[in-house]
Amino acid sequence: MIPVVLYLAVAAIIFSIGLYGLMTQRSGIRILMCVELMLNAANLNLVAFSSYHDDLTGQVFALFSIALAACEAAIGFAILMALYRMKDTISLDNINVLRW
Amino acid sequence: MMPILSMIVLIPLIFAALALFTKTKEQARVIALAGTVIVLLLTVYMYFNFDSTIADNQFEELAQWVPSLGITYHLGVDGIAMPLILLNAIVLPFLVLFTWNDDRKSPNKFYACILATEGAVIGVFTALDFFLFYIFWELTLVPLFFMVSIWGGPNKHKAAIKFFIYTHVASLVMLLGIFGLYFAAWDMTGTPTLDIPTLISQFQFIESGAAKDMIFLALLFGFIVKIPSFPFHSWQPDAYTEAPTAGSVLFVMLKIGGYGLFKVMLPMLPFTASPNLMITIMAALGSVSVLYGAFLALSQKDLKRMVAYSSVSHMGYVTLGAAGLVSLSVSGAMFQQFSHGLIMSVMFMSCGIIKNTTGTRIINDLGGLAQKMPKLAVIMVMTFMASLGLPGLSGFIAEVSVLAGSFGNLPSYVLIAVSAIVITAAYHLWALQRAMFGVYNEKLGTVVDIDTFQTVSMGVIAILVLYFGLNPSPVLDMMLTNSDNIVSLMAAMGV
Amino acid sequence: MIMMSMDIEAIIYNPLLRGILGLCIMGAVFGGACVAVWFERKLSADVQQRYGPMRVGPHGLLQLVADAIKLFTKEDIIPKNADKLLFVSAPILLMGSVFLMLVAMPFGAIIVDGQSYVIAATEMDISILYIEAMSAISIIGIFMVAYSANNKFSVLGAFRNFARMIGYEVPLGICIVSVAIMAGSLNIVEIAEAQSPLWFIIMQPLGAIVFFIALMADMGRLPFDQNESEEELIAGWMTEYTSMRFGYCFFAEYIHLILGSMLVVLLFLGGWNLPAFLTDITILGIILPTAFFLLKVALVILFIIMIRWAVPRYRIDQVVDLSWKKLLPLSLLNLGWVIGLGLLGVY
Amino acid sequence: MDMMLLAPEITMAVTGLAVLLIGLFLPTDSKKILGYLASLGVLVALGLTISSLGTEALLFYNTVSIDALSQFFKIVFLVVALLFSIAGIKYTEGHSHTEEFFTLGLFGTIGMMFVASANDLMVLFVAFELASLATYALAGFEKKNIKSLEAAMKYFIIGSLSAALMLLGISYVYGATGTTSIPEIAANSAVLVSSPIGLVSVVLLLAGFGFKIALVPFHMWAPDTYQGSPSVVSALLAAGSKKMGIVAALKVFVVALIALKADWQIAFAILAVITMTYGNVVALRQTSVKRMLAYSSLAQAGYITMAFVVLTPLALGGGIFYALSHGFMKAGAFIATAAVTYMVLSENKDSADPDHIENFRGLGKRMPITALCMTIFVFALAGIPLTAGFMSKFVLFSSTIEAGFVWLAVIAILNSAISLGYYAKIVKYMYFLPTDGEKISEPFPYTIALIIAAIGVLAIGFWSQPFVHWAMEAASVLLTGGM
Amino acid sequence: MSGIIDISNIANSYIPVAIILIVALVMPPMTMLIIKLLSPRSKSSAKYTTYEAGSLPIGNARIQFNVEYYLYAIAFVLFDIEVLFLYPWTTIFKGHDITGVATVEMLIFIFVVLFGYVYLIKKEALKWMK
Repeated sequence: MIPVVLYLAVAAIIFSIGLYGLMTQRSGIRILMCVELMLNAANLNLVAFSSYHDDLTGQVFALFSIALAACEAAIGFAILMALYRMKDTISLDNINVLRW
Repeated sequence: MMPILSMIVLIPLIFAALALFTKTKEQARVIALAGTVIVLLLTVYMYFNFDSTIADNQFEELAQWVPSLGITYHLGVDGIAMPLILLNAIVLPFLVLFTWNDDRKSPNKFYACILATEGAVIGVFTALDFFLFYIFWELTLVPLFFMVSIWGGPNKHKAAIKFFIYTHVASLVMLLGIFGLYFAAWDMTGTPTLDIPTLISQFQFIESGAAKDMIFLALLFGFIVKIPSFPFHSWQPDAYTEAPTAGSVLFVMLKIGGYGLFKVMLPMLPFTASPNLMITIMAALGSVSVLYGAFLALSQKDLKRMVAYSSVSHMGYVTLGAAGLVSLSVSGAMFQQFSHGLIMSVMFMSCGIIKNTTGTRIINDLGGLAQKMPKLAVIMVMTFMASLGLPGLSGFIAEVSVLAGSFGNLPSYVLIAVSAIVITAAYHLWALQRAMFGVYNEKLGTVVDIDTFQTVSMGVIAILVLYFGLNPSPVLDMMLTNSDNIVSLMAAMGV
Repeated sequence: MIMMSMDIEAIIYNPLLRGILGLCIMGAVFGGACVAVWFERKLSADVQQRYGPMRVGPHGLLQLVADAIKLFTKEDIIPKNADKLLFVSAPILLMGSVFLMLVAMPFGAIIVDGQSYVIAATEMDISILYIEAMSAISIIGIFMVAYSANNKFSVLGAFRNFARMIGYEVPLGICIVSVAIMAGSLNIVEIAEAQSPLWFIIMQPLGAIVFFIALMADMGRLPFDQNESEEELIAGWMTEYTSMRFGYCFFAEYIHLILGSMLVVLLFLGGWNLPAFLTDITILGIILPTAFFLLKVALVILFIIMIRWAVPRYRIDQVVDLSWKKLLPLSLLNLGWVIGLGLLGVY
Repeated sequence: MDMMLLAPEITMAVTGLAVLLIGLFLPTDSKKILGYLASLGVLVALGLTISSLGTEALLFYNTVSIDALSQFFKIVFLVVALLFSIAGIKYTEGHSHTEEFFTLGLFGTIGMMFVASANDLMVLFVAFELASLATYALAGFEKKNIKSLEAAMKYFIIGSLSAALMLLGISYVYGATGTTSIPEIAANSAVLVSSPIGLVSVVLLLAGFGFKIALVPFHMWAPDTYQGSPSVVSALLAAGSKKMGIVAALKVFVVALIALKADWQIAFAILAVITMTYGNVVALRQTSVKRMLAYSSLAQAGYITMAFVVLTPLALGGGIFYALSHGFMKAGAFIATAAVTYMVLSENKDSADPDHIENFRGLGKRMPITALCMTIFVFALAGIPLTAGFMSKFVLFSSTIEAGFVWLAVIAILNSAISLGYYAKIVKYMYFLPTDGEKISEPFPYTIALIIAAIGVLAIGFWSQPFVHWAMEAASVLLTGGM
Repeated sequence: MSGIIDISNIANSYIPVAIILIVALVMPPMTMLIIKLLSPRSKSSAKYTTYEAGSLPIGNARIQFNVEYYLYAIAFVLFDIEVLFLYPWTTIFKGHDITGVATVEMLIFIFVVLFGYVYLIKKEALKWMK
């Protein structure tokens, strides 16, 4: 049996990579990928805990969150496409009509 | 029995809403006059049914509003509130008459503001529930803010904002005090209530002395800014000066600060942890206001601004009298509020007329107006004399009672105030002399005397000044009843 | 008797032995793929009334060996514009995909004393899901091949591959779900064994047809080989590959073909199920189910190869239209049919 | 299991699907009926919710609980959805994607409603995401408007980040306690207290919900999104979506993680103070009304967050009550800007800043009803007496003092004094600055929505007893740890 | 059964998977190494250019393609995920104590998804060339 801590460590690393990417990347597609990475890291956690507790809740939860991640990607991609049609770029640096 | 208090509060508000929907000046002023006259009639009716020999609240109305928070709809008047309601009810019809022929933009909103202020101010005087009290308290802000910022002078925006922020912050601090009182009482009794008499009576049972002082000071701050008293007076000259004449008069009618002092502060005073300190604070603020206001008035070039500072000075007597803690001084202070309201409204009306006819209010640019405007001159001289405290006019009675009454307890502060009398006389007379008498300043062009409406409105109020100067008892009696009540309470506590 | 079954179980449930079994199967599949290549060439030739490979060995049987030697001795070229890391690792991914599919795939069963022992490297409760997932990985491999090569034909082929995949995956999945409902399990072995009286092709013919068509698209067989349609795209996504690198891509396709055919047999054509009187005899029980199973697989492969010469290739938009507008509703219809049968208590 | 208790949600879902389906078969110029259909559906759902008041039940294996809290917030969301759909009738006029607009709005509302009744973190998360996804799409509804798209993109990125953080936090909570049921987490929270995982999950969940509630420093998206989105959508975002974050945080922190109070209480205190101060100060110098409202929305969220610090029944009730009033006020204010935007765009199609405050000049003359309602809303937001805003501030601030957090109350009160500065500015532009614009006829649906909201604001402010009582009941559900 | 690793245990059933995976990962590089030894090598720059039917390659192939089917891609992701929810349900369709509820719920689910399908068709999202 692989100790649950290892799964947690992997998940934490993946999550951190995703977070780092989200902060540093400017391309819309890459940001989408980073978001997926973070969600999947959390899913990994859920499944690992599910097996650790011998309880199915975590797996079901992961199933739902996978579905949600897919929907999220779909919507993100749709917004990105619309942006691309307007501005001919997917770099978020060029999206600055509204001031922070 | 008809809910007369609700009526005198709501009728001006309803008429204000009606006035908003009128299209022309003619309709608006008729509605305004109708509203104020109805209130006057109701108030007079109420006055004659008022028992001035008891200090209790009368004409009480009580209804549950938000029981889970202890909020009620509780109205009632006592001898402190009654004269002030009377003051408002008397002056405002004449104020409407005074503005009868004026031309100004959006008259419908103008008259709506006048009526809304009347309703809100009377609401403060009648509210016996802190929630209601606070609502009306805040409600007075809105029409006055508009009054200044729409129809005001050149610096109207600055003045309006200054007025708004000052008084709003003060009322928020007051709200904190109310909350403190509310929860302290809630903790003790287990039931929430915002009823003013109940909370005041429960104040003494609060255990923590520091909490008591904090609550007291928070409330005091809220009232003192509204009075206004030194050192929180700086909004007042700006607002009074920049406001249109009617606005200034409405500000003068705004006696809610002093009312709070008598109604809420004094009954609570003996139960604070250090009553003597509180008395000292109030006395010091009052007496310094008297002197400081007088000095500043002396140095003013603008007639209206001078009147505004004289108001600071006069309202100092209210604070000082309240701190005097003798029946005479307290009732004198109450009477000072009443008489000051009458006097100042005429003075501001005069300033407004001078500005309108001559185009300036700078005292040095005026001169010899009495030749061209004899009717104005008569009324003005009379009110200026009342203001500086000439015997036989209402100001004298008030100031003398305050000074004489307070002397026993607060001799040093009274001496400060007394020293101001000379200055008061000086600036009043000097201004009168330069503006009204002497050689007519030809640069002013042709001026005409006040018209009938103005004469009637100013004249009636001036006559009232004289009447109450000669026979103050119609209002002073009920004030005395209440101040006796307060003072006996103090005496029982050994203050 | 109990002792004996204990021994058998000890052998069967030893994971290391299973691993070795898996490696054997892997070799067998490789061999099978070689045979399939030869088979296809000969059969295609027959359909077109030619001979096909004849020179090397009898009926060109040794052509395979010759081809293997050729692949091993060709120069390995990596174009200078290529992304080297991806270029090198793409075949690994492709092979990984098919081999991992193969791990959970049963290759028949041995029936002793009425107890059946499945020949498979491993058994999982969700093996059908696992197989589908592993099969989907190959798409990424294909895109890696094309993208790394930096060749326009390749990239175009890979994009077509994606377009096709996103069409057929959904009906394929729904058909598998319908089968799984009927069997009440996601374990492919249990699904195969659930067909012992009636094959699922009889219970849900519509599902079988949809599944078969979608599977053809999955395997990239004609009429669905838009990703490497030789007439327009040279060799499609594999254009820049040479030597054994090409060989791996090529083999992956054929292994996919075999495994796909096995899926058809397992899901719809009854797997290795035989009437009990046949398997009661020990020796027949050991041989017959597996043989029968492999025979069916061979027939399916034959059928798939024959289709190649019967139907012209679809255009890519037609494929997408077919899968979205026909296969998807049909598969849902089939799902409804299965649910209806279930509610009526037919199975 | 009584499915009737889910009747409001079912009604909403059926309406949403019906709108979608009918809209597909209608030509663009007759799609107006969809808005009426959606409003009707919301109204029916609202009626059903009100008629089921007072019932308590657990559905779907204890994952959904119907209680006073959930019904309170469901009504908040339904009211916002009602305003949204009524105003949407005008907004989508002549738009070919009308059916998507209403369907997304209705589905988003269903998500919010399920967050309100979630008794399990799984339901909570899924519903939370349902609402978020619908609102992402709505924020970018104007596909040809770069501002709208930018708003949607920023909202989307930050929203997904918050979802990821939240999910990770939930996974740790699940890992430590072995359950996702909110009451059971509360029962098993001893594990969380004793291990660092508790702190980690609190931080993650705080960040996750903080993004949704738009607490400083998690607020970066809010001003941009509220400004860029169509005003009607901003109304849904500010009034609905934000409340959803609050009710979710209430459930997660106050019920499930109450044992970790020591960890998050002070964090909430700091966030509340920073948020309200930052929101009010920055709002002072905004020239776009929508952006100003967005910052004011930050400030209001800061006030509501005080409930998490104080944690007395009165404070929680105050916070919940504030959420109700804020729903009316903010939705109304944004719909008023929608009406102004409509006015500006009908005069000049290419106007770059239809929400600039200059466009509010003389609104009192040009659109008297809109201006009057807007005045009521901004006065309510500023906390002028006799409005819902005052009443809720009264309850919330007073409870803060009661619990001894006088410093917090003082900061909040000073803040609400500051806020008057910019609210008064709007009123000044509407009534006191001259304009040469013509009086225009006010679009009927906007006016109806505005009047409903204004009546709500005044009714809650004046006749507050039932609402306060009801909010207290909802708060008591929180404090008894759900069911 | 001491000493025997039970393959019915989930973790152990993946041991053969690991073995095969290692082989699959190692095999192609190994063969490529062998080929390096066996195959001829001749350096010529033309050999290493990208093949474009004989002509000189133009530009980079890694450009952004104008993908007509991004809408399909989105729809695919969503429908595929929908199938994901069907899988767990398959095992409880028969003879489980929540079969009835689960079937009703799943039918509602499929019904809602069909709505999405009708929507896609009607919006012409599934049309290759618009």
